[in-house]
Amino acid sequence: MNRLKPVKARIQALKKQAHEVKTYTLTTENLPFSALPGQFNMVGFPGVGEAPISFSALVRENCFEHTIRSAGRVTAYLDGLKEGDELFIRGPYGKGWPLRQAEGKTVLLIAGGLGIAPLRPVIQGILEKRGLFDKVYLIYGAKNEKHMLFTDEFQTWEEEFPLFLALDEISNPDSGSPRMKVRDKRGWEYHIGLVTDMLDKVKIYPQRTIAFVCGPEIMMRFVCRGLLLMGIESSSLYVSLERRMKCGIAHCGHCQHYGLFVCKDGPVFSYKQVRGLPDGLL
Amino acid sequence: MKKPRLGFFKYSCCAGCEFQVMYFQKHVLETLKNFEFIFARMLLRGGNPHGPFDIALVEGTITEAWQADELKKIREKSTLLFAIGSCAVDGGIPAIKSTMPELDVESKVYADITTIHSIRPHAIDAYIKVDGYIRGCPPGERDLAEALSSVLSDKKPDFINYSVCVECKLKGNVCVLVAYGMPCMGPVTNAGCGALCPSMNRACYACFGPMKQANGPALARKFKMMGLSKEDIKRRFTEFGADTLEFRRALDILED
Amino acid sequence: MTGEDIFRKFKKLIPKESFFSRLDSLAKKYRLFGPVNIKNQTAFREIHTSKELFMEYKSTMLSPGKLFIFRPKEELFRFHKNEGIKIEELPPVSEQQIIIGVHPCDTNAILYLDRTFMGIYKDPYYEARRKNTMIISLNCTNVSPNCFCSSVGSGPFLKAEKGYDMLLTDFGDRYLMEIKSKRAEELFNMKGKKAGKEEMEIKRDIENSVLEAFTKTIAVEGLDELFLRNMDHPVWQHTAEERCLSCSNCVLVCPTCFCYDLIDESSMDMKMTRRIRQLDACQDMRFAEVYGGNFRQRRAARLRQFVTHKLNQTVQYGVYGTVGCGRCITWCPTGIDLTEMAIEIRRSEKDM
Amino acid sequence: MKINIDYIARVEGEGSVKFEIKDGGLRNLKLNIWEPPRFFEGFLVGRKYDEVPDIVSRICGICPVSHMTTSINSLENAMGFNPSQEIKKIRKIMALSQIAASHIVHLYVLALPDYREKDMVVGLNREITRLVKLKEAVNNVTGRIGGRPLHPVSMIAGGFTKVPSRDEVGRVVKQLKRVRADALQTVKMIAKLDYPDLKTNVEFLALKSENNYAINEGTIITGSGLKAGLEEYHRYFSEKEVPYANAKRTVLKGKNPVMVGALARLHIKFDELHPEARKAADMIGFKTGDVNPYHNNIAQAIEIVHCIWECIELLETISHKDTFMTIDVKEGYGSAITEAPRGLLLHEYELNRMGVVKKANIVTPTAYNFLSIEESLKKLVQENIDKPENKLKLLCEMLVRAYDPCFSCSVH
Ligand SMILES: Cc1cc2nc3c(=O)[nH]c(=O)nc-3n(C[C@H](O)[C@H](O)[C@H](O)COP(=O)(O)OP(=O)(O)OC[C@H]3O[C@@H](n4cnc5c(N)ncnc54)[C@H](O)[C@@H]3O)c2cc1C
Ligand code: SF4
Ligand code: SF4
Ligand code: SF4
Repeated sequence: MNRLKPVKARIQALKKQAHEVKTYTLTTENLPFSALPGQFNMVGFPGVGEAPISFSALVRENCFEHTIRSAGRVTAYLDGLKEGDELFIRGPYGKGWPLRQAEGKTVLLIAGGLGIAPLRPVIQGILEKRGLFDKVYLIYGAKNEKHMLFTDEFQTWEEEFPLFLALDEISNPDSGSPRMKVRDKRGWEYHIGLVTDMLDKVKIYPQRTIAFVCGPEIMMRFVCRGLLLMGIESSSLYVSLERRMKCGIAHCGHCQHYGLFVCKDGPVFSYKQVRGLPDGLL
Repeated sequence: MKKPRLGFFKYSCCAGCEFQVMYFQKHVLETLKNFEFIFARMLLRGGNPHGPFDIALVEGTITEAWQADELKKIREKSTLLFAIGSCAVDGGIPAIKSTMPELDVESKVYADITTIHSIRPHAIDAYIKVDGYIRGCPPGERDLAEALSSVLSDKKPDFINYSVCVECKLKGNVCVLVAYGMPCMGPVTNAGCGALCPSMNRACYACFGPMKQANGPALARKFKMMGLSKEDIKRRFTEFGADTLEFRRALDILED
Repeated sequence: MTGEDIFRKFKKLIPKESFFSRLDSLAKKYRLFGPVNIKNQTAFREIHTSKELFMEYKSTMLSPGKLFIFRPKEELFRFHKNEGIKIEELPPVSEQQIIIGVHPCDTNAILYLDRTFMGIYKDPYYEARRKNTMIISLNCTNVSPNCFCSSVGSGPFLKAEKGYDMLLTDFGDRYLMEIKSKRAEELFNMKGKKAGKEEMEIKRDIENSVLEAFTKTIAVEGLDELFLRNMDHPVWQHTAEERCLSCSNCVLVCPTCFCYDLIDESSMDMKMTRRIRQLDACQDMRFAEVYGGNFRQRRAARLRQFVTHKLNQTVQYGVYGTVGCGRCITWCPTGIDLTEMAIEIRRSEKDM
Repeated sequence: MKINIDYIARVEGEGSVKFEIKDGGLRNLKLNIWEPPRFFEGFLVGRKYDEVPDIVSRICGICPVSHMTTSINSLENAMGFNPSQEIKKIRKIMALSQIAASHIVHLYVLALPDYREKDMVVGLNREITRLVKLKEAVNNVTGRIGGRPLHPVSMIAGGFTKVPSRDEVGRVVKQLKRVRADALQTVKMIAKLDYPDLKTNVEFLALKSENNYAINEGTIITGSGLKAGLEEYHRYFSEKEVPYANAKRTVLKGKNPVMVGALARLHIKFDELHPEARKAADMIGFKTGDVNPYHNNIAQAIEIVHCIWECIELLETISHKDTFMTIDVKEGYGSAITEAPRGLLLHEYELNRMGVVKKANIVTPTAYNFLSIEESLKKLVQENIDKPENKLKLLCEMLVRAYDPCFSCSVH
C-alpha cells in the first residue's frame, strides 16, 4: 500500500470558527476508516502541498472534521476553498491520546489556542461515555474571545464537566480599568490571564489524575511544570507536539525530535518521554 | 477564468530578465496565453503603466531617485509584486559600484558628471515590500515557472532557498571546491541554476546571490586558508553580493 | 529483505576473470552498477561491461544505496486536472539490477535505510527497488584518512550476515566469494576452490593488516550520555559560526541520511502537477520551521542535529546513525569533523 | 507643436524621441537615451581579468556572448595570449548562434507587430510558433556550449571550461537542420512587409576579413572605402558625451553618420556570406547599397540564414582538442572589436601584473548608430511632416526599432 497516495475528500460543510480558523466537515470514499482522538491527517491539494492537521472530530455519520488555521502556504490555500470543493487527504497517522488509560481517573484537559482542536475528539469521547471517567475539567485559554473556538459547544460540554476559560487580553475593553474577569454576550465568564492561573481551580488526587495538554510548546511547558508541582507524575501527563512534516509515516525526517519521530511515536507523548529534549521547549 | 493582469517593469539592468521570459522556451506559449500583458515595455507598445496589476514583475537595480518613486506607485497598484533577477533581488552587478567611492566611479565614465543623477544602487526591497524573489542572473526557470503558475493557481509560491551545493550533489557532480581547490561560492549561494558552473567545471560565482542562511565569513575564512588574497576574496563576495549583508559580513574577517 | 529461504551458503575462491565474465554474461538481464574511475575520482555509475569497473577504489562521494535504491530525486504521482482531478500513481521502476563492489560501510548504510523505509511503514518505491537489487559487497582494503568504520563496527570487513547477496574479499588474482542469498547462489554457482579454515585465516590476516591502516578513531562507549550531557557545549556554537556554511553537503553525501521533501510542480497550462520527492537537509533553515517559529533557528542547533543524529540518538533504531565512511568530513568544504567534535567534548569533560 | 514619444517600446532599454514642429519645419529633434548608467567602465577598475567576462556579460541580456567574447579577446590580447583555432571556432559558433537568436527576437517580437498593426506579438499565432521553434534551436547551440543561453558560463579567458560531447553536438545540429526551412520562411515573410520609404546618406561600417564572414575579428571597413586596423582605431573614431542622453555617441571623424549592424554588414561583405544566405537574398531581390534603414530587418533575416548554415558547418567539425589553454598573467594593454548582433563592439583594457583592470573602455553598436538614428529621424520627419501626429510617431518608433538599438548596452 502506498501511504503517500492521497484520496479525495469533499467539503460537506464549512464553518468559520474564529479569526483565520475554519472547521471543515469532510467526507471521503474510503469511509469509514477508524481514527483515534489525537491522530492527524495530511491534508492538502495537488500543486500546493500537504500539511499535518489533527482530527477535530472523528468519523461520525460518514463525516469527520478538521479545524484549520490559515498559517502558511497549504493552509492559506485551504482557507480559500468553499463548500462542495474537493481537497486531498491521507491518514490517519500517529499515536493519539491514551483515552483508555484515562478511564476511571480524573481527567484534566488543558488547551491553548488551536490546541483545543485535537482535544475535541477527546471531549466528544468523554461525553459519549461520561460514566467511564471520574471528574473531568477543561481549562482553555486563547488570545482573546475572538480566538475562542467551538464556543457554541461550551453549553453542551458544561452540562457534563466544568469549563475554565482564560484570555490573554480582551479584544474590546469597554472600560479603561484593568479587570480580572469578563463576560461575553452569551454569559461565558473569562478569566484574564494565563492558563496556568486556572490550575488552582481544579481539585484532584494527583495519583488518580491524568492530564492531556495541547497548545503552543511554551504554554505546555509551564502547564506541565505546574502540574508536576501539583504532584501529578510526569508519566501521567500527555502533550501533543507540533513539528514540520512532509510524509506522516516516519520517512521524511522533518519531524524528528531527538531520535523520536513526532508523526509515528507521537504527536502525543508522555511528558516524561520528551521533557528536556534539545531543540524543544518542554 | 479571468486572465491575471501582468506588469513587467525594468530599472537599471541588462533587460535579460524580461528576455528570459522569451527564453522560457517550454512555457512561453502558455505564458503569453494565460496572462494579460498590461505593461511590458520590451514586448508591448503602449500599455498601461498605472495598473492595477494582479502580478508585477520588477527587474533591475534602483540607481536613480525617480525609479524609487515609480516603484512605490507600482507597489500600491499590485496585488503581488515579485523581484525578478539578481539586480532587483539583491542589487546584482550594478551594486559593485557601491564597493568604491561613488564620485570616483562616475568620473571614470563621464567627463561631465553634472548631468548624472545616480544614487547608491540598491535592491528593490530597500524601498518597498516584496512578495517573493525570483532569483538568478538570469532568473532560474524553475522559480519563474513557480511564480507564474502560483499566480494562476492562486497559491503562495514555494521558491528554492537551499544552497547550490544541494543541486550540485543531486546532479552527482564532483565538488570542484573540495576535489580541485577552486574557490566555489556554491555553499553560500542560493540554488536555482541547477549547479550550472560546477557542472561546467568551474567555480560558482554567486550569480543567484546569497541564500538566506549563508555563512559568508566562514567561507571567506576557508578561501583565506586556501591561499586566496584578501583582494580576491573581496572580489568574490562583491561580484553579486555587494548590496547584501550576508556577503558584506564576509569582508569583516579580512580586516585583521 | 532477501535471503529468507534456506540455501547452501558457499564460500569459494573464484578467479577474478571468471567472476567478471559471469558479470558480463548477466549484463543482458540485469542493469549493472559499480565503481568507475572518472578524472581521479571514483563514482558509482551504470556500467555495460565489467572492464569499466575499478574495484580497488577508496571511497566515493555518493553512496550506491542513495543512488540506486533510495533515489535522490523521483517522481511519485501525477495529478491530472480535467474536470476534477485524477491521481496517477507512478509505479516504482523495478528493473532487476546488481550493484557491484559495495563497501561494508555502504552495505551497512543500506541496512540502515531499510529501517526507515521498510520498517513499520513501507515505502513501496524503495521496497520494490530493494527487492530487485542484488548487492555484491566487497570487503574494504583501501582505507582513507577520514574513514572510521572500524570504530563503529561497520567495517572494514563486513560482519552482517544478511540483507545483501554476496561478499567478496580480494585475494590477489582471486576473490573469496561468500554467498549470502539464494539468488546469488543460483547466479554465481561457479567453479572454484572451496574455501575452508585456511582461507578464513588468510581473510582474518588481511583484515588485521587493514585495521592497522586506520588513522581516525572514535571511542563509542558512553557516547550517548556524553552528548546528552553536553547539548549546550561551546563546540556547537563555535564550530557552527566559524566553519559551518549550512550548505548541506554533509547530509547529502551521508549514506544514512534519509530525509526528503515532497515538492509539487505544476505545468503552466495548469493541467498537470507532479509530486516529486527529493533529498532534503536538516541544515536548511526551513527544515524545522513551524507556525510561529523554528525549533532549529540557530546554525549551531542545526549542526548539532546532524552530528547527534549520527553519533547519538540511538533511541531511534538502536544503532548508530554513522557507518564511519567519513564522507561528511571529506566533502565538507571546511572539513568539519564530527569525530573531532566528540573528542573536544570528551576532553573538556576530563579537564573539568 | 511639441511631439514627445515618451518611451520607445519594444526596444532593449529606455529611450525617448522629442521634437518640435514649428512653421512647417522640424526643430530640436533629440533621441534621449535615459536608460540610467550603471558605470561598468568605472567599477571594472579593480576587478581581475577572470571575472571581467562574467561582469560585462551583464551589460546586455540580448548579446551577452558578444560582450564576453570581445572582453576575452581584448584581455587575451593584453596578456599576449593566442587562442587555438579550435577555441576561435567555438567562439564563432557562440557568436553566430547569438546573432541569430537576437535577430529572431527582434524581427518577430520587436519589429513585426508594427507591420501587422498590433501592439504586441500575442495573437500572431503562426508566427509565434515559428519564433519559438527557431529560437529554441539557436538558443540550444548557445546553451549547450555555454551552459545557458543567457549569460553563459563556460566561456572564459583561455577557452572553454567544457565542450559538449559529440552526441550532444549531434543533437544540436539535428535540431538546427530542422529549422532551416523556418529560417527561409522568415526571410520571405520579412521581405514582404510594407516598409516606409526613406533614403539616407549613412556611412556603412563593418568588420571584414578574407574568406569568411568576419564576426570576432577583422579589419574595419567603411562603405566609402576607409580601411583601418584595430591599432588605428582612435585615429578615426572619437566618443562624445551628449548633455541630453546618458549614452555616448561615437563618430567617425570627418565622415557622414555611420550605421552598423546587419544592413551595414551585408553591404560591406555580401560576398563572404554563406552561399545559402546569398541565394536567399537573391530570392527576395535584395541589393547591396540599399540605404533605407527600415530594410535593416531584411538584412537581419538574411543573416539568420547565414548564421544557421555556418553554425551547422562549424559544429560538424568540432574536434574537442585544445579547447582550453592556460594563460600567463601579464601586465599590458589590449583591445578587441567584434560584430555584435547590432554592429561593432569595442572593448579595451589595461591590466596590471596581477591581471587586475586599471582602465576599461567599452564602445557599443548603439553608440555608433546614435547619430545616424537622429539624422534618419530628422529626414523621416521632414519628409512626412504633414502626416497626422499618431502616424508620425509610429513611423519614428518603427525607424528607431529598425535600427534595433540596445540602450542598455549603450549606457553601460
Ligand atoms: C500533528 C500535527 C497536528 C496539527 N494539527 C493542526 C490543526 O488541527 N489545525 C491547524 O491549523 N494546524 C495544525 N497543525 C499545524 C500545521 O500543520 C502547520 O501550521 C503547517 O505548517 C501548516 O502548513 P502550511 O503549508 O500552511 O504552512 P507553511 O507554509 O509550512 O508555514 C508554516 C509556518 O512557517 C512560516 N513560514 C513558511 N515559509 C516561510 C518563509 N519563507 N519565511 C518565513 N516564515 C515562513 C509560516 O509563517 C508559518 O508560520 C498541526 C501540526 C502537526 C504536526
Ligand atoms: S538580473 Fe541579470 S539577467 Fe536580470 S536584468 Fe539583471 S543583469 Fe540582466
Ligand atoms: S562544487 Fe561548489 S556548489 Fe558544488 S558541492 Fe562543491 S562547493 Fe558546493
Ligand atoms: S553555479 Fe553559481 S554562478 Fe553559476 S549559474 Fe549557478 S549560481 Fe550562477
